[in-house]
Amino acid sequence: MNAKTDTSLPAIARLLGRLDGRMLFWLLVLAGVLLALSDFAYHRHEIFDFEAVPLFYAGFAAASVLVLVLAGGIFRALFKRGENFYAPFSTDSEPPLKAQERDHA
Amino acid sequence: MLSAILAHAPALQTVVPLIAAPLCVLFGRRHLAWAITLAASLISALFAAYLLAQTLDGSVISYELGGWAPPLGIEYRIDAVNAFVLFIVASVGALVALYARESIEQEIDPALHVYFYTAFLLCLTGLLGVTITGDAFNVFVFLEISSLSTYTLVALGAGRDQRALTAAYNYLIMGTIGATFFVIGIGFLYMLTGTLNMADLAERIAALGDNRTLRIAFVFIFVGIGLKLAMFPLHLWLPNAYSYAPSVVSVFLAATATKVAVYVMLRFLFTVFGFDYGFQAATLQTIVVPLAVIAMFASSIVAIFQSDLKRMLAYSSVAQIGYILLGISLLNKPGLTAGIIHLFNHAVIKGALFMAVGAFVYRIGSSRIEDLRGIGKQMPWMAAAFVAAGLGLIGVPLTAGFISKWYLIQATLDEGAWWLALLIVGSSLLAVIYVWRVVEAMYLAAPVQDAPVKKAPWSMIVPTWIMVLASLYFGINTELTGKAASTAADLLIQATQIEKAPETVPGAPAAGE
Amino acid sequence: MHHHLILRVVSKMLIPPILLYALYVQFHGDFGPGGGFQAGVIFAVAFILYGIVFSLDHLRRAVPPHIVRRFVALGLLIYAGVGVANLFLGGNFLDYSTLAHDAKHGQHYGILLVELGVGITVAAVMISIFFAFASRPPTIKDTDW
Amino acid sequence: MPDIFPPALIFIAAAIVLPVLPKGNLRALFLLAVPLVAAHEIWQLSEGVTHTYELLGYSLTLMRVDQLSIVFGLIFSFAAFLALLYAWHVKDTVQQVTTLLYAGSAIGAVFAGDFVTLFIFWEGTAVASVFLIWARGTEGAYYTGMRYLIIQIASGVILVAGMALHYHETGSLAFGALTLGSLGTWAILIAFGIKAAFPLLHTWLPDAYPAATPTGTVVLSIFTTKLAIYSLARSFAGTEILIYIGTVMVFWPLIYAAAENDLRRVLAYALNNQLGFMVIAVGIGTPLALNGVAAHAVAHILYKSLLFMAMGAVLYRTGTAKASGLGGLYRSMPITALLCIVGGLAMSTPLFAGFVSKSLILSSVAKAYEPLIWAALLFGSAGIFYVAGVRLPYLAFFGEDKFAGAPERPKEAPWNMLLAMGLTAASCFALGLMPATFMSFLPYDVAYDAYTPDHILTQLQVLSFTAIAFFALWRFGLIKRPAPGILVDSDWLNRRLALAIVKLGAYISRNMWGLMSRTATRRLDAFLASIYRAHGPQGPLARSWPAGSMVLWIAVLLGFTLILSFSQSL
Repeated sequence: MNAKTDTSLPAIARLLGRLDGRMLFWLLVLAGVLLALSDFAYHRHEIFDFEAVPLFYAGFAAASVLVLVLAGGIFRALFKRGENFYAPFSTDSEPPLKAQERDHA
Repeated sequence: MLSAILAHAPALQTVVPLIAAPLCVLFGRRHLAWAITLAASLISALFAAYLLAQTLDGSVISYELGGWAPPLGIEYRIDAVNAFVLFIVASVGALVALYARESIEQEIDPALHVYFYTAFLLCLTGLLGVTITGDAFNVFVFLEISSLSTYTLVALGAGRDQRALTAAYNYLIMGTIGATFFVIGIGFLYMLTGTLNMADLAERIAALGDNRTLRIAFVFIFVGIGLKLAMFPLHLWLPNAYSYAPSVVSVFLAATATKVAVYVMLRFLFTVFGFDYGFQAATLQTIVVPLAVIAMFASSIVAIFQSDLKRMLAYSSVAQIGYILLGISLLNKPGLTAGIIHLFNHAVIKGALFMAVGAFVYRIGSSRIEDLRGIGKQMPWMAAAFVAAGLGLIGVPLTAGFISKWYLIQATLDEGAWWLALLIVGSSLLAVIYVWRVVEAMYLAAPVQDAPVKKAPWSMIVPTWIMVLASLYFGINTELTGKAASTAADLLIQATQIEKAPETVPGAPAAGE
Repeated sequence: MHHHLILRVVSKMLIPPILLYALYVQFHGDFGPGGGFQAGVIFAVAFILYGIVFSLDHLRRAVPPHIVRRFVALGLLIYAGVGVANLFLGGNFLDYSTLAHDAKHGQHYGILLVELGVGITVAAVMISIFFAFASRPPTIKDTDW
Repeated sequence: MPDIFPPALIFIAAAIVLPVLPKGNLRALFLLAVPLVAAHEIWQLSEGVTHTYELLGYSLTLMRVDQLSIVFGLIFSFAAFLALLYAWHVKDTVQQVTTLLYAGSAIGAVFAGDFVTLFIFWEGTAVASVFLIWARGTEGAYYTGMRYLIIQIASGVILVAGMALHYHETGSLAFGALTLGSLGTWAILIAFGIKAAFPLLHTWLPDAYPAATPTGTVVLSIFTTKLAIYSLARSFAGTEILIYIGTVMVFWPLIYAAAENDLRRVLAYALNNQLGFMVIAVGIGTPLALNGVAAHAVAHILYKSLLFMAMGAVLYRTGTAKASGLGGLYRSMPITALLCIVGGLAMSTPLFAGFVSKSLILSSVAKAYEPLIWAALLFGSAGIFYVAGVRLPYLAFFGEDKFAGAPERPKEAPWNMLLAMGLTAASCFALGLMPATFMSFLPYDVAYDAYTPDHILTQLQVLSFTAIAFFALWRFGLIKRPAPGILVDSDWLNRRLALAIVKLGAYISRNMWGLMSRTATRRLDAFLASIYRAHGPQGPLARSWPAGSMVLWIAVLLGFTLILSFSQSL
């Protein structure tokens, strides 16, 4: 069922449902493009030389995410173990907390 | 009126419990006897506090009994050293009196309660008297008063365990031997000098010079008191006496009796004999230091293997006395200070521990460690008290026990005896083991019985926690203990001519220098 | 010892003089040898003799144990009470000089009172000890010796 | 001034009183009042040194008040208030008492004027906080708590050793600026570094925080690490090595945060990364940088609590905080979702506190002309926004609805949690809106304006392109919802490798030197047995019945002492 139109959900949920679609992405892209264009309209006071490169911040951020995702993927491939790896000495392998336990905790 | 009473505080210190004791018997009602005991012990604790406040600055109070001037008459002579010990004994006495009412309900036949209170008051009188008096023979008299009443008190444990009778009998034999040795020593001194007043003895001994009679007197007094203070290997009476006595008696004895004996040892070593001739120093350093170290280890290891909590604590006491003796035998000011502070701290800590054990005995009728499994959940206050005091016994920072060990280690380092410092730390680790055994049983093991155990009565919880909080308080605020002990150490050192008494007060430099 | 007639008669004759002698030792103590300790023991001997010869029950009737125990306390109380009385009269503890108009008489009264206290306690303690030992049921019967 | 009651003691006194109060609203109100009273006290403090006391002959300072300690004291009190509001529904006395003690110890440490006082409170935070982990009540939580406690206590022990060495060397116990060089100062740095989760010393943090109770983790996230940052700022400002340590801290945890499945562990790693920002700024050590440290600590406490609160609410309602078991939650917990997004934005978006503080740190690094470090920080800002501001809310609240077929949908978080999160978000917002007021609290008087067009534009670019990159990569399937499983960190070294080495060693000794080890074991056994024979219950040293042996000992001792005494020359 589509959360945007499900009237059994609260209003905020429906609003968030809209974000969960493509609209948010394209809104973001629009904002990004506008912000990137501002680089050409507005002259920044840079401290480092490389800051002056147009689209430096935008590119750096996107590259950072890419690097991070790749690094994360490599780490996951290398270091991922089952949840029972340290059992019984850690909480990772334990079943979800039951309702009354959560209330006590 | 008040000042008139306070003028006689030294006499009243011992007279109040002395009069209260026969009153208990005369009235013959146990609840009334308890009220009398509590009142008398509280009053004498107040007197002790007053005397301590008077002497903390290093001044000396002299009181002539019967108006006969010393050296002929008996003199009560109070300085910072014995005022401090008086304070320990009297304040522990007051707490024990409060604690006793419920505790003995379970352990002593109600018909004997009156006699318990009487014996307790007499024991208190004796211990206070030993401490306060300035007359060597008077020391012996009071020592006997306290010892005889102690034998009675230990024997009262027969209601719980018949072996208390044998323990009391053995203690009687050994205690009497000790007292006899002591009085033989006093006899030699009297033969030599013709006086019994301690201050006078000191002067005459100094004037007389070294001789063999003096040495024999010293040896007899040393061994006699060594037995009374449970110096290893003369401690054999202690474990049985402590473990078979009624719990409240264990509390009282552990916190006071050996401490008073240590005081007597200090008094004779420093004030009466002085260190002019070297033979005492040699005795201390060649005999007491090794014995103290052996006590620290052997008794701690024995404690680890004990299955009965009271017995374990008793052996731990022997080890702790080792620390005190070690501090004294170092013959420097930090060492003496450490010994005297540990006198106090150990009284508080061991008192608290035995009180907690007494509560366990009260509720579950046993002090065996395996019967205490799971008690941490059932008697949370007392179990927590035991743990808190146990930390003090180990010497964890912020407890009183740490302060003692800190001074003691300082003292050994001042002597350059770093190996002693290592041994002290090492034996503290043994304390970790035996305290942990109990903690493990109390908190981590499954409860041994299903029947719910009730919380201890408040009249036991309150004094126990006063002791525990005191042990924590004196671990943080060392003003009272530190000052009293260092004044006492100063006085003792002044009384002799130890050349090497160094001016290094541990930790004197302030932060931010 | 019912059948020991001689013993019974002799004891009956001896007991009063023993008591009298005890009192003599007690009160003559400040002039000659004697005093509370000795007098107390002698005093107690009279009772103990009575107990041995005429049976414990007779003795119990004559001096009930609970009374004896109170006397133990009483003697001590007299001793300490004299000392405290001195305090109230303005002297030090046990300063007998304050007990009378002059020091000499004061010392005299004081020592008499204190010795009396000692005497009472010692006598009572001795009788108590006798009770304690004699009341104990023998672990081995007389006939089995 | 001396009539001001030390704020730490307010907490401790309240912790003692608390168990006496009946459980219920009265107690909860009392709990809330405590940090407010303390904050009020701290607000009124004026700079100076008060409450000196004596311990073991050292003169110590309980209250050393200056602007740095006031900032930390205030934020600790306020965050404690928020956390306690968040935990309003918790009826567990142990957690309530330990939260108060923990907050009290942290605040006490902040105002400590010397290392002894610092040490006391330092250990206080360690001991009090472990109960928040144990309160979860499972076996795993018990072991995790034990590991946590051991490491925290070790930090205290190292601190005390360093303190002793330092005192031995300089004769000073003052908790002030130190210069690295001697063994003592290094030990102190390592002690601080353990709590500040320096690389390789950090494993306790991602290990312990996900194991605590939903409310407990919020409390844990506030104090320990920020106390360490405060201590570093106090003692090691301008120490160059910290810059490099901090840089590693920015990178290393971020990668784990980007790959982790347990979202509370993601936050723990993200927290570690933010600590790196602060450590770098401490290393820079200029007044501007130190202002940045204080400001970032404040902002970071707020937004990281908000995020931990949101994840706590999720855990509370669904029983799990693992991304693999979550998704589409916005349908059930829309307000929580919204507040979580606000928390993500609060990290660095203009109008929020995090923007101001991060700009301060970035500017201070730029002014110190450290291009590489600066680039690392920029990477860190983008990365942290990706990890905690976009990925985390998305995985928890959006995407496939994992609860669609469940018999009962999770409910919205309880009112107190929502109120606490709302208040936290509002305070992030308030601080971001009033940068001048925020700045006026900071320790140094340095003019700084975060809201320049440059900062706003560049920051918005970073944020928007981070988000765009995330969504784009998600579409291409490069970022996926993680599968169940854990990532091993360097704690593998001590938890597995060390164990394996021991086992290997045992294996080798069993086989190759079997004979030797058997002999050694036999010797050891024999030694232990002899100790037992001597000291055990039946041993001669434990025998106490025969009076005769005692008399023998007396005779021996008497004889020996007499001989000794006579052998001395007259």
